Amino acid sequence: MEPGTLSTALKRGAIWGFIILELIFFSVAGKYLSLSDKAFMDLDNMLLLLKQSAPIGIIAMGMTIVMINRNIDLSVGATFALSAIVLLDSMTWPVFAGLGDFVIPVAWGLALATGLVLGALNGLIVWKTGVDAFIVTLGSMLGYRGLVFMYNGEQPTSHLNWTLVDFAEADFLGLHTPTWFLLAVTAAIWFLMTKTVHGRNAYAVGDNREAAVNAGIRVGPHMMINFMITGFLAALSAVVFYSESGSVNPNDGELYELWVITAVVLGGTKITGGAGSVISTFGGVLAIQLLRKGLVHIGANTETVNLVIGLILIAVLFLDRQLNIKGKEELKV
Amino acid sequence: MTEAIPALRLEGIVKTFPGVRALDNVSFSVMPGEVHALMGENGAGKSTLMKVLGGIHRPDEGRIIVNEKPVVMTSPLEAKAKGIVFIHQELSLAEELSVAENIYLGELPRKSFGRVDWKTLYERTNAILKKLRVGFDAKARVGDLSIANQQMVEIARALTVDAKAVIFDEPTASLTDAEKVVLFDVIADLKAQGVGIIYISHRMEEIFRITDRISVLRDGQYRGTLKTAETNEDEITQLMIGRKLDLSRNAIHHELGDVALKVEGLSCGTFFQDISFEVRRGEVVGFYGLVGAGRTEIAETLFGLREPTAGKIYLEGQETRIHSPADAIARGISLVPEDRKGQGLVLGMNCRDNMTLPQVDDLKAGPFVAEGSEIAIFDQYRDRLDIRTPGWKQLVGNLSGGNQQKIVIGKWLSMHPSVLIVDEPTRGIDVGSKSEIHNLIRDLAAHGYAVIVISSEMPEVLHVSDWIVAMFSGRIMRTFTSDEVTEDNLIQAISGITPDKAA
Amino acid sequence: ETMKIGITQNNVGVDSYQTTYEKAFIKAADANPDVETVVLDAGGDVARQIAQMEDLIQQEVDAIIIWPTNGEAVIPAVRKAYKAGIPVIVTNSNIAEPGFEFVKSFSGPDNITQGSRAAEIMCDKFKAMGIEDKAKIVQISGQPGYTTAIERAKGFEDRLPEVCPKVTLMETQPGDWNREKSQKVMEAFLVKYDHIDGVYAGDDNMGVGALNAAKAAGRDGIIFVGATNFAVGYEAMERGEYWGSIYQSPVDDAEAALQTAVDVLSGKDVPFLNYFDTPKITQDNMKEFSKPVF
Amino acid sequence: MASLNKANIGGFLARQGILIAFVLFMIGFTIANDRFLGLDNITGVIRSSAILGVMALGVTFVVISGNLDLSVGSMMSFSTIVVLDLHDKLGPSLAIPAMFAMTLCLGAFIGFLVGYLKLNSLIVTLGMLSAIHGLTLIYSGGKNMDIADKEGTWFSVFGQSDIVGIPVPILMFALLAAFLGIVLAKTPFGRKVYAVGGNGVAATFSGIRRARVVFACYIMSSFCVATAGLIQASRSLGSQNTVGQGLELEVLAAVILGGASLMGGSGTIFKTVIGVLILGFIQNGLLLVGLQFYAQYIVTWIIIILAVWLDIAAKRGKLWSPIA
Ligand SMILES: Nc1ncnc2c1ncn2[C@@H]1O[C@H](COP(=O)(O)OP(=O)(O)OP(=O)(O)O)[C@@H](O)[C@H]1O
Ligand SMILES: Nc1ncnc2c1ncn2[C@@H]1O[C@H](COP(=O)(O)OP(=O)(O)OP(=O)(O)O)[C@@H](O)[C@H]1O
Ligand SMILES: [Mg+2]
Ligand SMILES: [Mg+2]
Repeated sequence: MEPGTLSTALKRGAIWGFIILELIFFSVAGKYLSLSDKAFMDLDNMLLLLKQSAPIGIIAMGMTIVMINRNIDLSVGATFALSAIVLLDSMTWPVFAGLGDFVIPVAWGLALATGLVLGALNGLIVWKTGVDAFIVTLGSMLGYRGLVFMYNGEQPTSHLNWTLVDFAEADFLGLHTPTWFLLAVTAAIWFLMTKTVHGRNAYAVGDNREAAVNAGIRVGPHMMINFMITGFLAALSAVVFYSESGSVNPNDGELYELWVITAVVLGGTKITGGAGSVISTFGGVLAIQLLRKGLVHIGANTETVNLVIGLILIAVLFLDRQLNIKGKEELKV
Repeated sequence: MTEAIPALRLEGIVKTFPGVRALDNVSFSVMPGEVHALMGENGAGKSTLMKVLGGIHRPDEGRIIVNEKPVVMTSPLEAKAKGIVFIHQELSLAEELSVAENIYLGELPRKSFGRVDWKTLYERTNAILKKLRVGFDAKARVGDLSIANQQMVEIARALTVDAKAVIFDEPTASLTDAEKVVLFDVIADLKAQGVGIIYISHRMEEIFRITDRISVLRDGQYRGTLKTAETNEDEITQLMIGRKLDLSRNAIHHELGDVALKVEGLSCGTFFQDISFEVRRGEVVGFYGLVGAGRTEIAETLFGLREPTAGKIYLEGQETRIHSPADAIARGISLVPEDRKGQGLVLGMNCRDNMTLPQVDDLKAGPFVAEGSEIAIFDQYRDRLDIRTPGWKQLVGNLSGGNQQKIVIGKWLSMHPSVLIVDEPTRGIDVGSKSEIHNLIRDLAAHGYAVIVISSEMPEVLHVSDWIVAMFSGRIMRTFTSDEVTEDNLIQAISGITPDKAA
Repeated sequence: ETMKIGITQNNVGVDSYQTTYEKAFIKAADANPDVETVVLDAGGDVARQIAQMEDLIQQEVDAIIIWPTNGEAVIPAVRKAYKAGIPVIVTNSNIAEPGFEFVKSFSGPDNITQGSRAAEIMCDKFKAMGIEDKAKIVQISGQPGYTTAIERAKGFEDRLPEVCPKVTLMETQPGDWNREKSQKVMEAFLVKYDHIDGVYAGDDNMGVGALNAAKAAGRDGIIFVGATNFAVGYEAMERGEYWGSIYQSPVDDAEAALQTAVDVLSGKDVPFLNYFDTPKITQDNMKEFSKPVF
Repeated sequence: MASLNKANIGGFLARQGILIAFVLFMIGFTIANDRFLGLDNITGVIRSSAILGVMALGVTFVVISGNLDLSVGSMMSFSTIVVLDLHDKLGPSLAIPAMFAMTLCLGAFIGFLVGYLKLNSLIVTLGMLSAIHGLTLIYSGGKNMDIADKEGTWFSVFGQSDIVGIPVPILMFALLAAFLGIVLAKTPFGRKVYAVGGNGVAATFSGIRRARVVFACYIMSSFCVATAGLIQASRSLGSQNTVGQGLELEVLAAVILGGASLMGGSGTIFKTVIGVLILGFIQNGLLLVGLQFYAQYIVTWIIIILAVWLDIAAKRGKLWSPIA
C-alpha cells in the first residue's frame, strides 16, 4: 500500500463516518433526552431530512464548482431572494393574465433566468476586471440585496398559487418534490465534474490558474459559466422552495452563503481550489442538516446550536489537517 | 519543404513595463527544422520576447509573422492554434490532476455531451511517455512527481500537437543528465520533422551541443545572430555581456579554521539517513547528487525547517538543536533556498525590504526600523552582486529571474553567517553572474565562512568545492577531495555505484 | 391524558421580548400537569420554520403554536398541519388572510390597534402642547418584512391623519428592532431636519436609541412614542425623557397562546381573533403599570 | 516631477480613484443637501463611524497578514454585553479590564487556531461567528443588557463625552489609528506582517515566526473589537445581543475599499481610515438626500468593485483583465 492511501481513504470517507456518528449519537441521546415518541432514525424523519436539505443542498452544488475553481460566491443568498421575488411576482403580471396555470412554467423560467443573469454578472465582473471573486460577490451580495429591497420596499412579496403548492408538496415514489430536485442536481453536477471536459478544466483552473491560461483554456468564460451555474442553482433552489411557501421576505436567504460554504467545506472541498467532490458536498449538506435537526431533537436551544455548529466546523478543519500531516519530519511552513 | 521561408519571424518588437524597456526593437526569425538558441544575461528580455510570441504579452510595437502572414497573438490559445508550443521557464502544471490531464490541458479529447474520452487520452499519453522513457504513467498525480519528472511532463506537451515552432525556456534547469539526453533526443526528433525550435538556456555546453544558430539579446536589444558551428563561447559571452570573462578558478590560498559545523548520524524520515560530515571555516563543501537524493532536505533540517529523526548537529563544537529558521539564523546559519519564488522572496515587496527581512529585528532605531541602514545594506549588495534594478523601491516580482536570485543571495550574505548553505545558487543565472557568484563563494570561504553548496550542475560543484559529498537516495555514497574527484567516479557515486560495492 | 403542544417561535434571543416570552411559555407549560411541550425556534429563518412545522407534524403533536417569521410564507405549512388534523394557533403576529381557514385561533396583540393607539398618544400630547397644527414627526419602523413592523406602521400611518390631520410625517426609515441602528437613523434625521416634534418608533428599544441620539445632539423637547414597553423605555419615561408607549407583556402573550391551545384541545369555544389587551402607557398613567421585566 | 503624459494621468486617476470618487460624492451630497457639510454632521458621521473604524483597524492587520476575520461582529456583541453585565456586578473600573481580558482570550483562541494550527481563517472565523454568538446568548440568557444607574456612572465618558470639543469616540479612533498606523508602517513587527501576508513560506525561510505574527494580528484585532465594544456599551449604556451582527461584512468592506488585498501583503491603516469614512459619509449622505437605506447597498456594491478594480488596473497598467 502506498503511504497516504489510508489517510486518503479516511479523508474521502470522513464525512460519511461523521454522518454515521451523528445518527448513532442522536438516536441514543434522543432516547433519553427527546420528548418525541418517535425515534430519530424513523424513515419519515429521514425523508423529511432529505427534503429539508434541498434549499441549501441545491445551492451547495453550485458553490462546490466555484470553490473548486478557486472562486467563491457570497451572493447566492441574495440571488436566491431576488429569483424568488421574480418567481412570485411574475405570476401576478397582467401580461400573463390569460395563461391560467400555464403561468407557472413561465414564472419558473423567468426566475431561473434571473439567477442565470445575476450569476453571469458576477462572472463577467470577475472575468473582465480581474477583481477577486470574494470581493466581487461580497459587493453583489449587498447590491443584489439592495435590488431585492428596491423591488417591493420592505414588504414581503407574496403569491399563493395552490396548484404550485400542491406540486411542490407532492411526493413521488416516497420522495418529496424538493428531494427529487436535490438528487437530480447532485447527479447532474457530479456528471459535469467527473465526466466532462468542462468539469476537468474546472479542477485545472482552480489548481493553477496560470497554467490553465497558458494551456489555452479560456479561463474567463469558463469561470463565468460556473458563476452562471451557481446563480442558476440558487434560483432553482428558490423555485423549489418558494413554490411551496409562496411568500418571500426581503431578507430571506441572508446567511445562506455561510451555511452553504460550511456544507461545502465539511464535504472536503478545499478553499484553496483544485480539489473537491460533489458527492462529499452532498454528505456535507446532510451532515449539517442532521446536526441541526439532531440538536433540536435532543432539546438543545438556539444558542447551543450556534455554539456547537461553529465549533464542529473548526473541529472538522482541524481533523482534516491532522489527517494531512505526514509526520514530524514534514517541512515546517 | 520551402527552405527559405522562416517558420516564424518577429519584427521590431518593443515591449515596455512600468519603468523598464524590456524589449527594444527586437527582430528575430526561426527556420523550420532549426534549433535556434536565444541567449542573454538575466533580464535581457528572453522570456519576455517568448511571452510576446506565445500570446501572453501584447507587444507595444512590432509584428509577428507566421508563414509569411502577419498575425496578432491575443492569447495563448491563439498561439497554440497557430502551432506555437511554449514550454515555460517556471513549471506551469496543475498538481492535483493526472499526468495525462496536464499534458492535454486545454485540449482534452472529447466524446458526446462534452465528456472526456479517457481511453484516447491515456493511450495517447502513454505513447508520449514511452518516447520520453520516464518511469511514471499517465494516471499518476502530478503533485506526487519529483520536480524533474514534472519538468518532463511539461516537455511532453511539446509532443501533443503538430507544432510549427516549440519554445523551450530553460527546460534543463532541474533535469538530470539522463533526462537531458532524452530531452535532446526529443528535440532532434522535432527538428527532423521540420519543427522550428527556440531554445533558451544559460548552459553553454548544451547550446553548443544541440543548436544551429544563436541569437543574443542584451538589455532588451538585439545583438546579432551567429552560426553555432562558426563561433565559440568567448564570442557569445562577449556579445552577451560586452566584455571577456575570466572563468579560471580564483586560487586564493588560505588557512582552514576550526570545524564550524559537524553532523553525526543525522536522519530524517525517509528523506535521508545516517548523514555525517564536517565543514571547517574557510572550506567549501559541494553536495552533488540526482534530484531527489535528499540534499535539499539536509539543508532544510540544518536550517530548522525539519525535525531530524536521529543524529546530532554540532556548531563550533557545541551540540545544538535547531527547531526553527529563527534558531538557525541566531546561530549564524544562512540558507539560500532552492525555490526562489516560493521560499526566497516576497514578490510583492520591494527589493530593499526583501534583502533585509531576516535582520529586520536587529536594524532598529528605537522601536522603528532603521530605513537608512537598510538602504545602505541594499546599495552595498546591489553593487557587489551587480543587481539590475531601477532602485530599491522596485518590487522584486518585476525583476528578471536571475536578478531575483541575486537578491536572495544578497539577503543571506548580508547576515554575515558563519555557515552559509546555498541550494542551487545559480539555477537560471547567466554566465557572467554565475562566475561572479562562484567567485563570491570562494571569497566568502577565504574570509573564514564555512560554505555548503548544493548543486545539480557538475561543473559548478567541481569548480567551487574544496571537497565533494556524493549522495544517492538519501545516503552519502562517498566523499571526494578536489584532487581525487573525476567526472566518472562522481557519476558512478551518485548513481549508487561505489568502488567498494562495485568491486 | 396529557396534551402535547409544539411551538415554533420566530427568533429567540434577538431581543428580550422573545426571550422572556419563551421563558414564560415554558414556565406556564411546566405549571400545567396536563401539558407537554416541544419548544422550537426558527431563528428568523422561514425555511427553518417550515421545516420545524413539518417536524412537529411528523412527531404527531396534538397542537401547534406558531409565531410566524413571515405571515404568508408559512401558510402552506399551516395547511399541512390542518390536513394532518392538527390544530394550529398563531401567536404574537398573525398570518395573512388566505391562511385563516387553516388556523384555529390567533392569540396576541392587535398590532394595527397598537399603531393607532400610538398615533392617538402622540396626537393627544401635541394637542396638550398646542402644536397639533404644525407638528412634524419622523418614524423609525421595525425590521423590514416582519408583519408586526408592517402592521404597526400601517396602524400609525392610517390613524394619525384621522386624529391629527395637520401633523406631517416627514420620513420613515427602518431601525431593524435595533437600538444602535435606530440611533444612527435618528442622527441623520436630526441633521436633516431642524425641527422635529415627535418620533414614533416601532418599539421602545428603537425609541430609546433615537432618544440617545437626540440627547447627544442636545435637541430637547421631542416627543418620543414607542411600542412594546421595554424596561429601558419605562425608565426613560420615569426620567421624563420619553413620553409614551404601548404596554405589552410577553408573559401575557405567552400565557395567552398556551391557554388558547389548551382551550382548543379541550374543545372549548375560542374566538378566532383572541387579542389580549395592550393598553396605552404614558408618563401620566405609568404608575398603574409595573416595570417591565425585560 | 514626472512629466504628465497620458499614462501618468491615467495611473494617477486610477490610484487615487477612490479618493476622487469620495470627493465627487461629497460634492454631490453637499449640493443636494446643504447640511451635509455642516460641522455637526461631519462630527456626527465620524463619531458614529468610530465603532466600525476601530474594528477595521484591527482587521486591517489580519487582512494584511493574509487572513480574514469574520468573527468581529459577533465578538463585538460579546464585548458589549459582557462589559454592560459586569458594570453593575463589579463596577466599571473592574468591568473594563475584565471584558478586555475575555475578548482577548477569544482573539487568542482564533489566533492559536489560525496561527499555530494553521487552519484556514475564513472557515475558522466563520465558525467563531456562530460560536461566539451562541456564547453571547448563553452569557446573557438572551436578554438585553442594561446598566441600572444610567445617570450616575462615569462609564459613559467613552461614548458620550467630549474632550476639548472632540467627542471621545473620535479621539479614541484617531489615537488608535495613529498608533497602529505607525506600528504597521514603521516597526519591525509591521514589516513582518507584510512579509507573512505577502509570502508566508518565504517569511518562514527568513526566520520570521509566522505563527507568532498571525497570532499577534488576531490579538490586535480582538483588542480593537474590545475597544469598539467599550465605545458601543458606553454610548448606549444598554444593548441587545445582536448589536454587532453583520458588522463583520461592513468592516471588511471598509478595509477592501481602503485597498487592502485579500491575498495579503498590501494595505495601510491610513487607507482603511479613508475606507471607513467613505462608507460612513455615503450612508449618511444617502439618508440625508432621503434615499431609503437600501440605496446604500447598491452604492456600496458599485463603489467597492470600482475601487478595487481601479486599484488593480493601475497596478497591472491595464484596465481590463488580461485573462482570455
Ligand atoms: N511583468 C513585468 N513587470 C515589470 N517588469 C517586468 C515584467 N516582466 C519582466 N520584466 C522586466 O523585463 C526585463 C526582461 O525580463 P525577462 O524575464 O524577459 O528576462 P530574461 O532574459 O528571461 O532573464 P532570465 O535569464 O533571468 O530569465 C527585466 O528587466 C524584468 O525585470
Ligand atoms: N518520488 C517522489 N515523490 C514525491 N516527491 C518527490 C519524489 N522524489 C522527490 N520528491 C520531491 O522532489 C523534491 C526534490 O527532491 P529533493 O529536494 O530531495 O532532491 P535534492 O537532492 O535536493 O535535489 P535538488 O535539490 O536537485 O532538487 C523534494 O521536495 C522531494 O520531496
Ligand atoms: Mg527568463
Ligand atoms: Mg533540492
